Amino acid sequence: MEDMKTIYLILVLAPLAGSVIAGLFRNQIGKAGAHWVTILGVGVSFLLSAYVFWQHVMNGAPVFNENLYTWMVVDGLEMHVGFLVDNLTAMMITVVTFVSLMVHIYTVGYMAHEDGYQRFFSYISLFTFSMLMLVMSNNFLQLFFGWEAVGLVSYLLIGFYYKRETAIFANMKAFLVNRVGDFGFILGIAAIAMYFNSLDYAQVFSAAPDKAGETISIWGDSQWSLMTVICILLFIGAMGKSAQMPLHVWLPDSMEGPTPISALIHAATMVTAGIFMVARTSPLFELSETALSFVLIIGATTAFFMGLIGIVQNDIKRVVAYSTLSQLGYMVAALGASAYAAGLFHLMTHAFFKALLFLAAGSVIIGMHHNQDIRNMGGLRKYMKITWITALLGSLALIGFPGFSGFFSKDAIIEAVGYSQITGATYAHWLLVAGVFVTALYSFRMYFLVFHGKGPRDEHAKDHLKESPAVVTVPLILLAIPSVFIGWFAIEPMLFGDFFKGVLHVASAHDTLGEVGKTYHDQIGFISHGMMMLPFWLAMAGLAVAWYVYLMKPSIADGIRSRFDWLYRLLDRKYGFDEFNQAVFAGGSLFIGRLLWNVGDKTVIDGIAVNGSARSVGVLAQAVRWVQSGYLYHYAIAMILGLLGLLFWFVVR
Amino acid sequence: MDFNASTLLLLLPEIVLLSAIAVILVLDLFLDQSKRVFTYGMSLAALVATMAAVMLGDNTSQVVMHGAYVVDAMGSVLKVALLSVGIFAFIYSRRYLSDRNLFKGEFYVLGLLAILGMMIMVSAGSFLSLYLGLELLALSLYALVAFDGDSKPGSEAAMKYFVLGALASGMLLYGISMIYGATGVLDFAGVAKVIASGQADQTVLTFGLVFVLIGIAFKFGAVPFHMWVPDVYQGAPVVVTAFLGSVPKIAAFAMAMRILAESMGGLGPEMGWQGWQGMLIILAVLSLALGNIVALVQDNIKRMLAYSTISHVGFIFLGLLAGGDKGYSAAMFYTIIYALTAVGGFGLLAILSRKGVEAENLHDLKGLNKRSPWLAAMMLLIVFSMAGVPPTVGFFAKLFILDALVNADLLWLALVAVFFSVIGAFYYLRIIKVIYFDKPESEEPIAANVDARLAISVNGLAMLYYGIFPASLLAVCQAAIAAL
Amino acid sequence: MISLSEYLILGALLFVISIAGIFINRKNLIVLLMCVELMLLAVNINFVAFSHFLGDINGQVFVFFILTVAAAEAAIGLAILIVLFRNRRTIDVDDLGTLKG
Amino acid sequence: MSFEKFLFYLFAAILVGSALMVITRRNPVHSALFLVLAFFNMAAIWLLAEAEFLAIVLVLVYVGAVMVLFLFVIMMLDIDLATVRAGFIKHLPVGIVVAVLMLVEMVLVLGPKHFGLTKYAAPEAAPADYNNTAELGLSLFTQHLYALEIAAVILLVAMIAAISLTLRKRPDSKRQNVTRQHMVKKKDRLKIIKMPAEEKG
Amino acid sequence: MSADWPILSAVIWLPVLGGLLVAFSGDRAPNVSRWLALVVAVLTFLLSLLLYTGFEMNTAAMQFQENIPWIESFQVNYHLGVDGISMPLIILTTFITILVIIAGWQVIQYKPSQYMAAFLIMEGVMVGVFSALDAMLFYVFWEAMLIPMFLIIGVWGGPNRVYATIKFFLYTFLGSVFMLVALIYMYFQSGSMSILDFHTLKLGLTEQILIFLAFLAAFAVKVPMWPVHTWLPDAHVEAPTGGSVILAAIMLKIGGYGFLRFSLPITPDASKELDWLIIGMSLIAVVYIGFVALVQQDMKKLIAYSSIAHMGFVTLGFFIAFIILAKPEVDSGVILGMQGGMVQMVSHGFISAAMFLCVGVLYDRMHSREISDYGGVVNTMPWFAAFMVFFAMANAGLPGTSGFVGEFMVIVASFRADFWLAFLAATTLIVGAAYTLWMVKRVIFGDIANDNVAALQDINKREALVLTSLAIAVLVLGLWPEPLIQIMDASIANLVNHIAVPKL
Repeated sequence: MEDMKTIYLILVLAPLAGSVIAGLFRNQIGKAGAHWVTILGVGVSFLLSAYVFWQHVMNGAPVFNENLYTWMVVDGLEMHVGFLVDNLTAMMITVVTFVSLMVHIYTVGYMAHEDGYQRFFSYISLFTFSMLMLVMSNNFLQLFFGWEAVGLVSYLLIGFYYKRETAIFANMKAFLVNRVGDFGFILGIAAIAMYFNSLDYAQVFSAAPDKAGETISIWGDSQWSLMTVICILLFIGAMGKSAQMPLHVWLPDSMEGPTPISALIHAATMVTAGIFMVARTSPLFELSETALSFVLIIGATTAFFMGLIGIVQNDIKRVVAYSTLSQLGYMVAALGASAYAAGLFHLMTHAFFKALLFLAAGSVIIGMHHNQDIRNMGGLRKYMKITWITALLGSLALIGFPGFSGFFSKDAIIEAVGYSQITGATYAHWLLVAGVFVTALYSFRMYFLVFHGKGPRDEHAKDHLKESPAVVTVPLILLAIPSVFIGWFAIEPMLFGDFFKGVLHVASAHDTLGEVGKTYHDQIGFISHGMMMLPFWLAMAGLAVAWYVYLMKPSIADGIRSRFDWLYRLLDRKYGFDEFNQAVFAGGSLFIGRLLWNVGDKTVIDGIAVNGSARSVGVLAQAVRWVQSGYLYHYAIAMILGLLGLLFWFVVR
Repeated sequence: MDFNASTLLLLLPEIVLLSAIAVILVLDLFLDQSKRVFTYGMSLAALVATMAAVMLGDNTSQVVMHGAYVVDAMGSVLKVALLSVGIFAFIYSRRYLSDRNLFKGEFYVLGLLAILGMMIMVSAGSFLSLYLGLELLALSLYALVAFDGDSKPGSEAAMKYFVLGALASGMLLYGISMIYGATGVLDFAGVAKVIASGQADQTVLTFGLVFVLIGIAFKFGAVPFHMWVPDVYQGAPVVVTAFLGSVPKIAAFAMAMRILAESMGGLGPEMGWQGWQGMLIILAVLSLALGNIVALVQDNIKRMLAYSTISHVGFIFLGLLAGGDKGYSAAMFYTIIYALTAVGGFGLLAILSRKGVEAENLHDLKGLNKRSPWLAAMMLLIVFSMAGVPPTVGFFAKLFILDALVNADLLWLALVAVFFSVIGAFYYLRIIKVIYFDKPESEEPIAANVDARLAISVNGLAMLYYGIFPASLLAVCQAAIAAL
Repeated sequence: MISLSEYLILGALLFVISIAGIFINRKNLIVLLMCVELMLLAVNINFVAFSHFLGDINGQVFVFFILTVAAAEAAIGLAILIVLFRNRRTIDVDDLGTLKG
Repeated sequence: MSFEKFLFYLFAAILVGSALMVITRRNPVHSALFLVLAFFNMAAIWLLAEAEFLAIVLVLVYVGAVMVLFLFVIMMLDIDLATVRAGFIKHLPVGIVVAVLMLVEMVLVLGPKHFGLTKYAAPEAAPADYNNTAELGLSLFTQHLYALEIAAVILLVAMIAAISLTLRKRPDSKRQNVTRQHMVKKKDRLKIIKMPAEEKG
Repeated sequence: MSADWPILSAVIWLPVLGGLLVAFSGDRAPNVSRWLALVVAVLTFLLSLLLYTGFEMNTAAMQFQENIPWIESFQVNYHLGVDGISMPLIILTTFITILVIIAGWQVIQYKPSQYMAAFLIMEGVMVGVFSALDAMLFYVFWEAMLIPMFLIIGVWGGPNRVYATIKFFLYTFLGSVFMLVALIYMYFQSGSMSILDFHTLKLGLTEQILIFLAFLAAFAVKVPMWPVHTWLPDAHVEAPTGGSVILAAIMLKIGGYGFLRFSLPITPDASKELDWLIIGMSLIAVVYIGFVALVQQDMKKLIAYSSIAHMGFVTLGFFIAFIILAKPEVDSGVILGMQGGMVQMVSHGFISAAMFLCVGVLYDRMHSREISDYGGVVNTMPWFAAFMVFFAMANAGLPGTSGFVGEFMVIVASFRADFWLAFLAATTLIVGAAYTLWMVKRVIFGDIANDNVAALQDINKREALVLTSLAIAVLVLGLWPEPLIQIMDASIANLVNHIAVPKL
């Protein structure tokens, strides 16, 4: 096991080393040095991940669970830093390092002419390190560390263009909204620490069944199920990181960051940390149906309603961003339905195709010279062949075209939710099904507007349009491969096999995937089964509608828009979440802050209590001073009155 | 008759001092103005010689001269204290006086006579000798306050001081007469004996006590018998203020101890509100309050320090009224330390005053740190000592008082005292503020003589020394009180 | 026979008169000094009376010294008065108001 | 009422009356004279209390010296009498109230309850050979020797103080220096200057 | 363990005497003073490290004790000693002092020798506070701190320094005199001035409550707790950078230390009785002050308010103990909370010091602390911006930095006391991040706001050295707090056992 430990350490630390070198010695090593050192670091990580994956998945290596060092031991609560490597981890690290590597390579081309080149590489390597820490953790504390660290890097990267006011607003917003999630998360951890007196996954999970019946009183005498409280608190964390309504607001804004970041962090990896976390803690979630319902409803709601917004977006990256939100909703819904494997499966497929789509979008943006408005694009397939093809593949995967990776994962989720019996399952099921149509509609709306039609509306751009360089296109191709095929290969072991055996716990009452599995025979069977179901036809309908409305008869789109103006405006304003938050939370906080400062600190404490008492002493002093009039007879009378007083008090009385 | 030559030996300090005064008085007549410094030197020598006589003398408790003169440890300690503080006051005065054509032998003679009066008070064994010592002191001080004949504030202050002082000594005498009437004796031990026997009329005693107490309170400057303090401190030449604001406090303490503790001890703390404890409580609280509050709004440092004195008197009273060995020794410690502190504070003002310019307003101290960091540091120590901030000795002085109060179950008074100390800290901080924070109005370096510089250094560092090693002085005070 | 009380009340009367004198005489410092003399007189009568009734000579001795001191005091008081007058050309108590506050 | 008592009340009444005059007279000279009267009456009362020496001293020292000093000063300081009484009436009520209160408090203590004849019996008249002066002298020079010495110093202080306060060398006053006048030599006064004879032009 | 030679005394008096020497060296050759001060500070730091190397972790007893009579008639002794609670704070003090001296190297041109001297004396006195085992000695050091601090703010401070210094002084003075009376009272109850004797002193509940309140007056002002906190923003704003650093990094800790050394062990029952008060004040500090920090326009004020909020965690951590102890079903968490408070103190020592140094770096260049005068500093000062963002993140409690550790421990512990306590405490995650990052956004990020910003020079080597050493400290403590925990473990456990037993 020692050698494995070394491997894991190297795996984690290589990107960190790359990051530190690129960051601290940026002037010494120059641009090339920066990307080489970081690519080397991440490359090493990827290779080792692949090795680990091979060891665990193919060779069935035993689960590795060991502590590296003791973070602290206090009051009987032991907190360590350590690794838990099982199939779930192996899958996650492979996905993370692969996408990360792709993004590193892609960035060489994408960022070639940007300032802060080294800084960028330093950040994304640091991100890789943080993400690895997160997924390899064997305890909640380290999970939280990675959780926050990826948040930090996300913050740094969203604000990468620090001169841009929108960027630095977006990164603060992202961090703060995430903090709202973390607020719940840390309370969840605190609850775990209290009731399990441990933060170690293994210990907590093994003790969890005994605690299933415990209750906790939060408000007055009302008793809450402990597990429900813990799980909901943890899930609030996941809502922040995985951008579930209503904590989703940061993700679209995070598109202010450079496109590779959108691909890596805000699509493929970081945002899925919530999914990962819930799956990881499935032994807890399984003990609380209430929590699962909560998860399911939030996920389905996000999946549908965020997808709707995607339809009206015109910024190429924002369309993809809302798509990401919607897809994350699918994953969360899967978790809610106890179909953790399906959620993780979708996580993986989504990581590839969404990274692909983002990078493709980035490629388009390069081609369009950083013009991101899809209304200005069109007909790009003529100029950017590779981008076009890969984007098409990605889109097909996204809408769940049969055979593509997305098809397997999404269908499995929808079916699993359909089987779910918990509260809200029906609602969730219908939203998810409807969401398929929406997905297809916005995906292909974007696809058609960008790649088809009569060439760029921006004549100036036309002259410069050309395919992006190889460092950009190679990652696209490399990502397109798994986007297309990974579903085919992975569905059987991941969903119905024992890939996640011992990692994910599903109570028999919630075993929705088991239900799905009863009808599963092989991939072909799954496809043919899927093609007979409603979602497939909805996807096709969405595609067709997109083709008809946006490519053939754009006037229809305008007609619909004017007919359903209220709806359009509602969607265009993203249901008003931003305005609401800005007014109520940001504005409210500032208002409270000013109120407390002006009234509380300045007026009451300083004004009345502190300076007021000083002033009144001063007034008193002036008054007493007035008695000291300078006149001898006043002085004498003071003495005589003193004498009178003393005589009266002590003698006469 | 218990008179023999050895009795005179016990009186040696007073005899030495008086002889010196006589010699100086006569010699001074024959000195040119240019040689006046000789008088100054002789005066210092006289003080040192007297101090030596005190220190070398026998201080086992005994009463001689038919009860008029008491020898005891407390007397010796207080005499040493007032002589040393007197030396400081004399040293600070030299350049100031010569800058103003006031460098005359009379100043030192009057000063020495005042000290003689105080020594008489310190070792007074009866009301008579106490009264005479008091008058000797008071008459010298009246003259000193008016010493600068051309100073309008000086003469005004002297007049006020004189009238109020006469009024107060009238009241004191009235009280003494009542006590005499009630007990039939005039010496302290005799009065104590009569009171202890219970033969004296309680009401008459208390009646007399009120008047006597007013005399004491006046000497200290306790509210409401304080009215002279600010005006006199401000009006008198600063070197006189330095003298009058420091040394007499020690004598007043002795007076209070002799009257209240030694002779009227029977009406002391065990009588609670019926005896002088109650009266002192009223005076102390009033003094603490008024002194600290009114000082806040003063711009004239002499006046500010005058009000500060009043508040310190409140503290001394707190120690006295707490009673017992603890209370008395704490008050004694406080008094000595306060005298030392006050003489330093006023002495610094004297050093800062230049020809034709009095350093008496707060802004005259502006930027002292820039002009002379060392003097600024000394003033810092002195002021913080007044404010009672550790590690200066002022803190321990206050601490011992508080300790005595708590010991006497007067916790509430301790709280009142600390509360007003905090208010009082404000004006001390104002002094520090102008010294350290403000820009000087002139960059002119400070011309101070070597002797004054040395004295102020010793004076300032004493604040620190006794702050770090308060035990030595405290032990002396405790031993002195224990021997009473 | 004259009781001690009568002497003492006479003294008290003088004492009170002198106090009243100090208070109501705002224009003339000399009268103030005289009031002080009156007060000492009040004290002296107390001492003499006590001495008489107690049959103790010490009270009279005290008075003797009080007289001595009072004389000295008067001398100094008047000297100060003269200094004051030289400086300010007035002995009006109301004008003694530059030191205040 | 015995004769002694009558005398006491007579003198007391004059004493109080003249004391009141002292504090209420507009002219300080009148005040001083009433004070003299008060001293005389006090001396008389002291005689009643068998303090003969003090009674004489009071007259001699006070009337003879101190009051003369007062008068001297009053004469020396040229005081504007017109303004002296202003405000007198205004402050009188307060003064009376304070004085009455004070008196009431004092009389409550000094009244017969504490000092009546029952408490303090009137002393026997002194024997004929009793010499108040001798007794006093004896006491002064034995028992109160220390005090006497101090008193001497006090008088010294008064002297020094009074002189140092009032004696001023005015820079503008011209004074003779007798010693220097004596020491003067011819050559200091007379200077012979040799001049060449004038030439006739 | 008792050392062969008085290490503690050396750590106290070396800087004090060194400071006097520096003051005497005058300003004729300022560099001599500076180097002298630095040498003294470094020597003191090295000496203080001996405390760590010679420290025995597994005992709660006082170590390195020195005990000689001082004022015998009052049973006042010069009694020094450290345990796991005070030792880390002493090392923090000596460490920060070095940084302060380096930070003031060039910036202070007016009377540099006095400046350096003030800090050295301050250092010695603060170490004295932490190591005094005699109540009177403690009090003397406690008050003596005021003098150098008063001068530091007043002499080298900003335009409104007079108001700030006097407010600072009077606030703290008022608070501490009541403590003095309480100490005297206990002296009469126990006949000793030893703090350790006070710990075992039996006191009635009313007595305890009064004593507790007296202590509270002193410590709450120092910490500072709401509502006696308003001196702190003013003092910070006016103080020179070094003054702010010492104030935030160490002086505030003395209040927290006081709770551990005095309030809790001496008056456990009163602490229990009044725990709601302290907890309430702490939570108000966390939430209320957080919101107030949000709207500050002045960087230093903002950080000052943030300090208050962070110190709220310290007191919260200390006093939730009693709620947990009162819950029979919860068997742990008391130590966690107290340790958390301690860790928070140490960590805040580093972070607040760093934050104030960062502001100082900017102030030295632009002579403004107004947030609105800045913007886009990162463009001209990239390295500085990196530090600033790092420390801001630490301030916001990012895991991996020391700022997280204490907050985490306290939140976890307070959850055991009550869900809503943890809930309110955890709001700092949001509010704390909000005010810190908003400031960073306005100051550091964005386009170059004005010509002044455009002219900024990045940090020099000296500044980098200071910030780097703090950054390392913050990181090390964040990534591996165990050594610190171990130092304190025995002492805290002992304290918890002590307070768990009623004195009544």
